[in-house]
Amino acid sequence: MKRSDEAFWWALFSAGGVMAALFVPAFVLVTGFLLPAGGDGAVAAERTTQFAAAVGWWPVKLALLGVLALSFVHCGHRIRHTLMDLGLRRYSGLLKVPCYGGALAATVWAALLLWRV
Amino acid sequence: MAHGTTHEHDVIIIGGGGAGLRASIAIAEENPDFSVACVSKVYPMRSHTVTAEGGAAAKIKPNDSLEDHIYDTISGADWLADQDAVEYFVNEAPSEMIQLEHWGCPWSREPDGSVAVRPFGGMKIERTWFAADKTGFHMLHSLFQTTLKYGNIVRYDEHFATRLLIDGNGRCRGCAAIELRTGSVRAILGKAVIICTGGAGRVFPFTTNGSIKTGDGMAMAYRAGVALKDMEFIQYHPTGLPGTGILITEASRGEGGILVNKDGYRYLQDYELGEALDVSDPRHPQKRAMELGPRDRLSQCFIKEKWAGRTIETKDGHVVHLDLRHLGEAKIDKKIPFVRELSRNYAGIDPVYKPIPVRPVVHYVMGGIDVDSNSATSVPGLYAAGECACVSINGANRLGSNSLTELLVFGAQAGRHAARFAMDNPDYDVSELEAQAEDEGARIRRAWFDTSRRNGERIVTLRTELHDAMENGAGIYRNADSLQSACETVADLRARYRSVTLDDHTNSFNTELTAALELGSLIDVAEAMAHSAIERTESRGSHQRLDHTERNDDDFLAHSMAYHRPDGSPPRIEYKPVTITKWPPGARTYGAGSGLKGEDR
Amino acid sequence: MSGQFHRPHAWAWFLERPGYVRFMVRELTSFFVAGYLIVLLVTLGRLGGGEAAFAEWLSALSGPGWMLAHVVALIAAVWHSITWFAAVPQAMPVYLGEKKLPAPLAAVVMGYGPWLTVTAGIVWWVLR
Amino acid sequence: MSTELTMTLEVFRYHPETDHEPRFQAYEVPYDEDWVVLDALNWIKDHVDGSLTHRWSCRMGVCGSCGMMVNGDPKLTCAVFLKDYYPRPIKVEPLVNFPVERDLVVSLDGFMDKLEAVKPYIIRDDVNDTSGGEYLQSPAELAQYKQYSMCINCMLCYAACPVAGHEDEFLGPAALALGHRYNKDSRDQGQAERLDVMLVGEAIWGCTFVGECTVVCPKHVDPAGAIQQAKAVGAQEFFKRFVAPKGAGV
Repeated sequence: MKRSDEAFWWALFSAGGVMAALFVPAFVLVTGFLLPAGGDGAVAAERTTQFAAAVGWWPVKLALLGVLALSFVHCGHRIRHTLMDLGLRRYSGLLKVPCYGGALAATVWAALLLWRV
Repeated sequence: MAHGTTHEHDVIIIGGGGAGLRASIAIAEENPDFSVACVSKVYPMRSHTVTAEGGAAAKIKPNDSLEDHIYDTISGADWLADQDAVEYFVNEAPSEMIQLEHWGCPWSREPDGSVAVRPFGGMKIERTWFAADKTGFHMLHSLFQTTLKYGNIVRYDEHFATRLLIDGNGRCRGCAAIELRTGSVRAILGKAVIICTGGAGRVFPFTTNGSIKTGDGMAMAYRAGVALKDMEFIQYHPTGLPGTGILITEASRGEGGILVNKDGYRYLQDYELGEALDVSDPRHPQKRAMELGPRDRLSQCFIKEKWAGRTIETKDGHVVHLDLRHLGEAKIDKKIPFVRELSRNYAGIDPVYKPIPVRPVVHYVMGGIDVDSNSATSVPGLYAAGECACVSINGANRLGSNSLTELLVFGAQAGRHAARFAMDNPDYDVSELEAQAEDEGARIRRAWFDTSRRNGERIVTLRTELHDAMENGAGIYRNADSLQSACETVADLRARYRSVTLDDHTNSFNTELTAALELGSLIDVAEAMAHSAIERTESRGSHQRLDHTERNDDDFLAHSMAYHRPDGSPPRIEYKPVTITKWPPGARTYGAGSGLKGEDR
Repeated sequence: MSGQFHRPHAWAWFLERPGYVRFMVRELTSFFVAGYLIVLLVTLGRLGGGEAAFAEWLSALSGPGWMLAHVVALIAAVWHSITWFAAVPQAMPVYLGEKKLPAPLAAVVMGYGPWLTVTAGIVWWVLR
Repeated sequence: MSTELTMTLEVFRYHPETDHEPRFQAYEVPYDEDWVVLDALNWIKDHVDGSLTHRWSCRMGVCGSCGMMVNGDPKLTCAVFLKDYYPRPIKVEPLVNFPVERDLVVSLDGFMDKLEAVKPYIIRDDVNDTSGGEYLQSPAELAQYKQYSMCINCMLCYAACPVAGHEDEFLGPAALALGHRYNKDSRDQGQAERLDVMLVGEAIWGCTFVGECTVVCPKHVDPAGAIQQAKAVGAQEFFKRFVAPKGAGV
């Protein structure tokens, strides 16, 4: 019997798990709290500028794209397995399409967005 | 019992413990065309080899010698061992142990990557290989997992063998076995048979032995006319947990643990076992001395301390203390972690901080199915190896860590000889053997499934009486009276056995039926033990007679041979001379300087 | 003879043991993390749309609904981090000779340490 | 003496010859604080109901025979004490996720096949010869796999694993941990053969790291950890194929 391609997805899932664990809480802090509730006008403007400058720098763009891509696969993989555990085990192959396809689509979208920043 | 199907192989092995698995592999490797059946009443990895803790002896280090291992074994046996068998055993031991290493056994190691060895009781030098303190467990699983490599080993798991099938020419050609799942009796046929069913510690109430160790193979061979040899020699291990009888390995003393009485005194020094070196002395633990004396002596010392009123009374009987505290937590966790786990779980004692209460506990049957130096019994085609067999290398007292090696050396040997017999004697009559198996099924049904018989005695009633009779009559110290009463009780139980009734008359997984059959085995084995013991009017090794306290080489440098009488009358006891080659009987001394070359010769 | 008995499986098996519930909660973090990441993409999109668009978006995000959503996302993300770091010593044991690096220490070295560094670094960059 | 105290055991009963559905039978047993649950079962079988069927042998937690569900948890019944539950009743059932043969006895057929499938033995290219002495293995190399060699095949991990219950292809915690044990053994060269079995279908990938196998393991084997490590090896091998030319056994 042939070895499963699951090794590939599991590797990306694991790498994405690390990325998500290391970065996502900080991202939520920044984009969910620090930027929207950034105090008075001058400080807020300053922070927004800092943020824009950072994201506009191409090494950060590339890194961010990497983190996002892996995190998307991570989520897609976990969602797929959770759905299998919840009773959709027999559709494990079919579930790959929305889960990994969605992660790929989100990654392409992220690349386009980052390109424009 | 439903009549089951017939299955044919080349060699049938009854018992899937260390010896049975080693024999299976020996045959499977050397005769790839042979089909080997391994018939066991449990799954192989449940076999009692799994509980052995301390280690397995074999010369591996350059500072050791084969000669010393031979001498330690023979003197430890109180000169009742056959010296040709001991020589074969010791010579084969290293390669068998290396073989098991090659099969993946996770031996503990020295920093240079070679296998580590530890000191053990009665051994002049450290030569005991170990896998922490789960040596038997690792050996059994390594062997079992290795058997999975061979397509020609066919397992009959949870098949309870009840009878040897002997053809018209008097050759053993298989067994009848109950398939537990369905209750049908199968004829499992082959050209030769090896019994590897282990010991019979369950004859006694307080034992390290698991519930499965009921001497079924011994009893089967006994009923087939093979002598049970040296059955009076029963080993008490000096350090069992009170209440449960769970073994605290001798390795705990090999690593430096000490035994103290209620006054905190190392009482062994009072019994000619050497001087009590301080635990901080670099020479401690001293080989062949004090806590590293042989098991028979140490268990006897306990009884003498008890008689002197210097043991500790608990609700589970008298105990002494095994003190490991000076070893420290790190060493205990590295070398004997299972001791700590067992003491905590079953005695509520953490040996890092408190001494462990211990008392002697029935551990091993030195005697067994009489086999010659080729592991062959007196029935052509029938072989035996492991604790169920008596070849004999253990004589009147087995040294700790020889038995695990024994099951490798003689398991392999029995496998090779049985395979040769199978090749030389290929032809047998299937239908005659099938008829025997069918007859066995009918016999079991008649004996146990007769629903018209009600209100007989329960299995537990007889088993408890047997336990009491053997503990009181054939314990560490015996005399004519105590043994006479044990013989009488066993005879009474044999008569009452026929009236035992079962609650369960169904086929599938009838473990009450197997318990009844096991009780039958226990009674047979107990009978051989008690009658062999009463006839041996001397004291030697583990057989200590209060009415005959000296060793008597003139009359008893001989193996007792108990022969079953089918009419139910007491067994016939005969004697067979011990094979002495180079080591004439000498004084058996332990303590300072003991066991040095030439000392006892 | 009816043979072996096979016990039926409950659909809601994940409620049968506390460990299963914890497992399911861990797995469900991925739904929230994924949701947050989509919102992050929108944020990046607005950033690319110019200062005004971005400011408008940030102002929307400061509303109570979005705040609550981000609180939930933060909890899920942190829980993912904690459970992930707990698994790291099991999945990637580090041996120092015979000894395995103790799990709590391994979690700190391979998980919590880098995590706090990264988080502090990013927050510092924005706040400085 | 505490001989007058008793407690109740509610025991799962099923007989394949007469029953279509299992039932529970309550037994009153003497309470002894030194007794483990297995002692109570043995007492019932000896004194009350000889038809009660269960497996046991060593009574010291190493033969692996007596695993059962005790109040819903997979346990070695020789290692859990009545006093841990007294005075509440104890419910004893056969291990879940296995077919029940009778009463507390489950079928191990599936497990034995899975164990055999992972080739749990040393595989080497050279000829087996003991004359050269033992293979050297440093304590550090031993430590790499020792923990995973402690499995007693008691099956508690399968009873704790939801995937083992739902996915037949999944080899399960014990078998995978033992496969990994040999892969990590410095004396072994059979990793590629074993991975050919472990990396197929859901054999290993069915595991979603619930981790309860490790929680219930009485011998601290950590099968969950072993499985994740084996997956990582599988992933490495997957990517190596693109780096190394075909057939290069790197």
